[in-house]
Amino acid sequence: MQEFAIILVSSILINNYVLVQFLGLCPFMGVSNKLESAIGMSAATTFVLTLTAMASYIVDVMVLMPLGLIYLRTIAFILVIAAVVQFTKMFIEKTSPLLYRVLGVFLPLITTNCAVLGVALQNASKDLNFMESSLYGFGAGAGFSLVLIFFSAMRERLAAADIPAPFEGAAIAMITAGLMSLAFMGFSGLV
Amino acid sequence: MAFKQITSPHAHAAQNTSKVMQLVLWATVPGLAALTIQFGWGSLINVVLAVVTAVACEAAILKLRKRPVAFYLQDYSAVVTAVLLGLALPPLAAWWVVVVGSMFSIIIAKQLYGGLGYNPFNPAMVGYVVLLISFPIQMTTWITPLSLLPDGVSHPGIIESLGIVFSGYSPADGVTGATPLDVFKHSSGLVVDQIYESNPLFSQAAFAGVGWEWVNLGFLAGGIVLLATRIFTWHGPVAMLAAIAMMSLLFWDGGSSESPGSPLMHLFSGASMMGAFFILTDPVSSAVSNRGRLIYGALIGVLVYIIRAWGNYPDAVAFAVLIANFAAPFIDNYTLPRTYGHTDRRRATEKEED
Amino acid sequence: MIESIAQQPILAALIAMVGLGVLFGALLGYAAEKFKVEGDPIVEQIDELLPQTQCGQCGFPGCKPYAESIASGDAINKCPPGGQSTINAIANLLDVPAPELDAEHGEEADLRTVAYIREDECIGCTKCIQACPVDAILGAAKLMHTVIAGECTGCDLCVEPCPVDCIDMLPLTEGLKQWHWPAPQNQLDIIASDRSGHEAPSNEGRAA
Amino acid sequence: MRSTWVTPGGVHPPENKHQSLTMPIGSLPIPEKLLVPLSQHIGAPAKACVKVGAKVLKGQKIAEATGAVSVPMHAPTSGTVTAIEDRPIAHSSGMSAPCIEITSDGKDTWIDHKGVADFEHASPQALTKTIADAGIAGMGGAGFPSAIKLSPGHRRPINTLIINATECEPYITADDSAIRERAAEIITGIGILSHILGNPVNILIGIEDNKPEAIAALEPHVADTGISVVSFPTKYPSGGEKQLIYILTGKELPSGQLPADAGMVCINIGTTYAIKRAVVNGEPLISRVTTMTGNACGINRNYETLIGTPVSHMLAHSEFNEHACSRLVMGGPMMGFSLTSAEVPIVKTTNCILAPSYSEIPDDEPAQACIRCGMCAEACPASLLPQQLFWYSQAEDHDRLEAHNLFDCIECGACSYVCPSNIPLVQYYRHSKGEILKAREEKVKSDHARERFEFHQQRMEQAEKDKEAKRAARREAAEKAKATVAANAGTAKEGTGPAPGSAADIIAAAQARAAAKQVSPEEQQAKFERSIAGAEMRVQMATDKLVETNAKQTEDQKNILNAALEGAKQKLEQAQARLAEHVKKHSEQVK
Repeated sequence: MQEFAIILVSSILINNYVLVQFLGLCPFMGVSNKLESAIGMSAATTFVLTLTAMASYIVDVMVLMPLGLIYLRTIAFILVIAAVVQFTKMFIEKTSPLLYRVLGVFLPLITTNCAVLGVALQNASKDLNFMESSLYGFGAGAGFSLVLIFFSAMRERLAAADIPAPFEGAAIAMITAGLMSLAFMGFSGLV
Repeated sequence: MAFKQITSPHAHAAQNTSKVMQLVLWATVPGLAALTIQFGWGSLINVVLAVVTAVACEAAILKLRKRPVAFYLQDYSAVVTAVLLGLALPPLAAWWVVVVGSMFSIIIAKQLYGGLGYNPFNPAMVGYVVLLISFPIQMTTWITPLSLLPDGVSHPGIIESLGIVFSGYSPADGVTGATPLDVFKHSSGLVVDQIYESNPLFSQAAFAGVGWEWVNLGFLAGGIVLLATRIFTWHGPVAMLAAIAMMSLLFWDGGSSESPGSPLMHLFSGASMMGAFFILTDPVSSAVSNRGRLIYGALIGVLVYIIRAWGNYPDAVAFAVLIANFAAPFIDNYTLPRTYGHTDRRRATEKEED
Repeated sequence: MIESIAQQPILAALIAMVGLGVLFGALLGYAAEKFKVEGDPIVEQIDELLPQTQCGQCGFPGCKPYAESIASGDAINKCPPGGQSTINAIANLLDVPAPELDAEHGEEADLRTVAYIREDECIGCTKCIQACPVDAILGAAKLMHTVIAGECTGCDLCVEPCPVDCIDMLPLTEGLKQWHWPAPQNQLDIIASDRSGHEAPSNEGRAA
Repeated sequence: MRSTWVTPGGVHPPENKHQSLTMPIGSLPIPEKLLVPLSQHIGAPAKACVKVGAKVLKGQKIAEATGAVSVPMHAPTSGTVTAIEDRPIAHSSGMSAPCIEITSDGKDTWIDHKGVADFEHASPQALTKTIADAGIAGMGGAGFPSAIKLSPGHRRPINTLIINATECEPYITADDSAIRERAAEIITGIGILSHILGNPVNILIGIEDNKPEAIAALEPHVADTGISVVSFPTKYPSGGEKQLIYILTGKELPSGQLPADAGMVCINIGTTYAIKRAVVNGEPLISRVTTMTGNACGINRNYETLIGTPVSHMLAHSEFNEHACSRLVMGGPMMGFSLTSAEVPIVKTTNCILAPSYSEIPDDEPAQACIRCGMCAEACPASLLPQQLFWYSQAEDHDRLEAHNLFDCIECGACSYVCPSNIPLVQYYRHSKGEILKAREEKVKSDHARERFEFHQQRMEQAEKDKEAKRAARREAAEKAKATVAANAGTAKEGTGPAPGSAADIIAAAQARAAAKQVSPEEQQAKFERSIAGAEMRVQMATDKLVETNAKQTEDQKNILNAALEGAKQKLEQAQARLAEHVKKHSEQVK
């Protein structure tokens, strides 16, 4: 039980994918303008992360390892990710057209979100079991969601700030993310 | 006869932002005095150096942005930021540490966001964290409190202190030492009673830790004055202190060797009181509603304790405040007060009332 | 079986990848059937935000067609009657940065206008009636026409066809009912020393 | 002693009420000219029922109520109607609105009037009508027609009548002094209200505890009447209807509802006096108590003022020093609005004219940044978050503003009062409210336009389809006819022969019609000439405008005008070319 708690705390806070490992920055900057779309993106990414962590574990253990094809991990995982993302995309398009529209190109781009591949590869290299892998994937997604949602709420507030013209928009968002990253360093050494 | 068209209300209370800021400055005096008495002239030098740098930076940026410099400097916000940073830095820190921190606070954390009122993070704490991560050695070298100095040794005088600050030599070995929070961080093998007996930091203390208890009492006194003058509400500070007390009580563990310290020790060590009354009460970067401030304060308290107890850093107020700043806009969206005539609280994000 | 395949690395890789591909392909194929989408509900939402003047300044015959065009990726800054506020609203809906109004399609008017026919000059040609997209002009052949002011969207389309140029676009005047306080002037530009003393006319900006 | 409830927030500005209470209610000489605006109340403006030049008597009806929510106006004194036109009125915008100007004849002759002393025997309907005819609208500030509040048809029976004697704004003492001097009449007025409303269980006079003299004046009159005088601690804004209801009953009025929905009626105490005068004495509402105060005036006191008295007349009799006056406010310092001209008249809702000196109410300091200190939220009586509303108002985020309940803001000004950064918060809210209402109105309009456009589209399509169908039918008929002709020709040459309406005939007829339709060349030439004349005129106009503006306007405007001139010139050229072509063609045809 404590094991699982450690995995969660580690993946959400200490090794936060966005602010500590700097993975998945593309959707982090791109979809954080509005709280609503950030929440949608968070849900989608967490879903994809958890599902790919599970699926890639299965593929890894059931197919690649018995066949001695570990060197094919990256390609196989990308295949898994692409399929899961495509599935998610269809699902969202059907259930929430506005969200689909708002997420725009970032939804299919979850495929190339390095956090997703990162989780799958890290899981494989750490020799985690199925439960741990899934939890790790979920934790990574939750960490991503946490900072993305907070960040979008903050960007909504910054929208009305009197920011000097050269720093408006993405520039100040990057600075904010940088400062956040500093703050998250406070979590180092927790586990 | 023609008269001006002016919106109501026509009457105004006599309060103004600059007076509020000045009151905050006066309220730091007991804390500053305690720091100076207990740890020598270093803190005073820090404060002066930080204020000069901050005001200069603020003026330069305002000039650059073609804003009326005098008008904006009059709000004293840069001075407050600098004073808080100066108080937080270790006494006798090298001059460039103070200057870099102060510059970072004003330029990056405040003016890049548009100046007073727009900064999402507490500028003083941004400066502090940047320094802590960049210069860990300088930032964790604390002076030994006055009463624990060996016989015949005293804190450097003001001239000598200036020499130390500007020459960059570190203070003499006998003058620096561990803080109570450091002691607990690095003494995992001992039960609390043993620590209390063996370490003069505790054995000679009145109730929490030599030197630090007075500094914290100083800030507590200043904070109570501010509370009494209704500069801020009680919600944030009380929630934070209560959260620290609860957490330390929960993990007190009967004083075993695993214990991260007693509630009293945590409440009166490090930057607890200063954080509670001077840092998290910074209204710009905190949550806005009273309920939001309760959550915000409690979040800081919990984070402070977690990082102090299990993280790499002995004190954590700055990190906790920044993380809570980050969460504040989100908290605000879900902690609107119930408006007169409405049965339920609303969310800031909802389009139609349920 | 597995072992024998594992002996042949190339074959194993091939089988594994193709197998995975087929598996996921089948899954996606099923999902595509299951989550099929018809129509684009976003058009309605964009159409809601457009001002419905039906003026065609965007280059489309009406607001709905323009909404459809936006939904399929057209620029959102082609609507002068809606102006910046409409652009901002659509940008907000679609979560894209709000561009400035495209001057190619016209400029944003300060005031809403309404068409007015100088009735003694009207020759009753019915051309404007045919041009009006919202049927706001009353009249019949050889009889003078008049505009129902409340229905007029100020689209300008009736002005061009009129052979005797008897249609004016008059600005709608703001009455007491429409009046509301203007936003306070941004005082950042005011230098403090300009305002000390009672003589300074410090509130001109606000009164304006 | 009834228990009272405490509202959240509120402020305690200096009261400054003593200045105007040193003297009893006075009266002013009748001004030479009085100006009666047609809209002094919430609802539709009244419609003038006198003509310019008409002689009127004091109390004579000069404007009729229009529609359900409206009140009539009466002549405040006898004299002649000298103008009915737009004049600046008491409104924050400083704009003009229709007014009736009466030039006084100095005689102040009343029209015949008669009241009902034993109102207990009159029917509530008759009394309500008397009140409506007397033109009484709420005199506390909003000006809601009183008769409507008293009319039956409430969804619930009224069980509580609240008389608002709070007068929580600083400086204003109109109600206070009226109670001190006219307590008996006011109690009679409350009796009338109670009778109309079917004797509600609770009749409460809500009054702040800073008016002990007024409370003492009321006490002897309320004994044995079932009316309770409830005093409560002074705090601004206790006098807001919603606030007062909460203070007295502990009930919150749900957002968007009227007191009547909760079985309550809330009437200002000044209004009860006016109702008493209307019912018992038969006098319409033509005067009211107005406080004249502020250090820019040598005399601070309450006056019984005729409706329509110009503010300047009042100032002239109060030792007013224009140079000492920092601003001129109608109403109190918290919610009153500034007047841009002193010529505006006193209206039914004017409880105070405030002419403060610079030391009393200095010019506004420039606004500093909002630091979200939260003092505004502490002061807000509606538990809003003014600092967030300000933030979103600046960002023009209407969704967020509505989610933060902007429309529950009563604009009391407590937030601006306490703001340490001197931000004109209330103006931001008013602006945003106005913008949101405008957007809503435009939304309704655009929805309507969409509907009409879609109908138009449909109609055009239908017409097109009908035409197509007709064409198809005609083609079919023609083919059939042809077939018949061919068949006839083939089978029986001596047969009936082609029908009279054969294809050739139809074509000929159509040609004739077309010829008839074509305008004669002369007419066409005339048309071209007309359009040339029009175009010439436009060129002339554009040139004039350009010359006129050349001197003072900016480059941009010049460019626009230049472009307009170019366009006009082009049109002229086109028209000339067309005419030339036409003339050529026509002359060729003639040849």
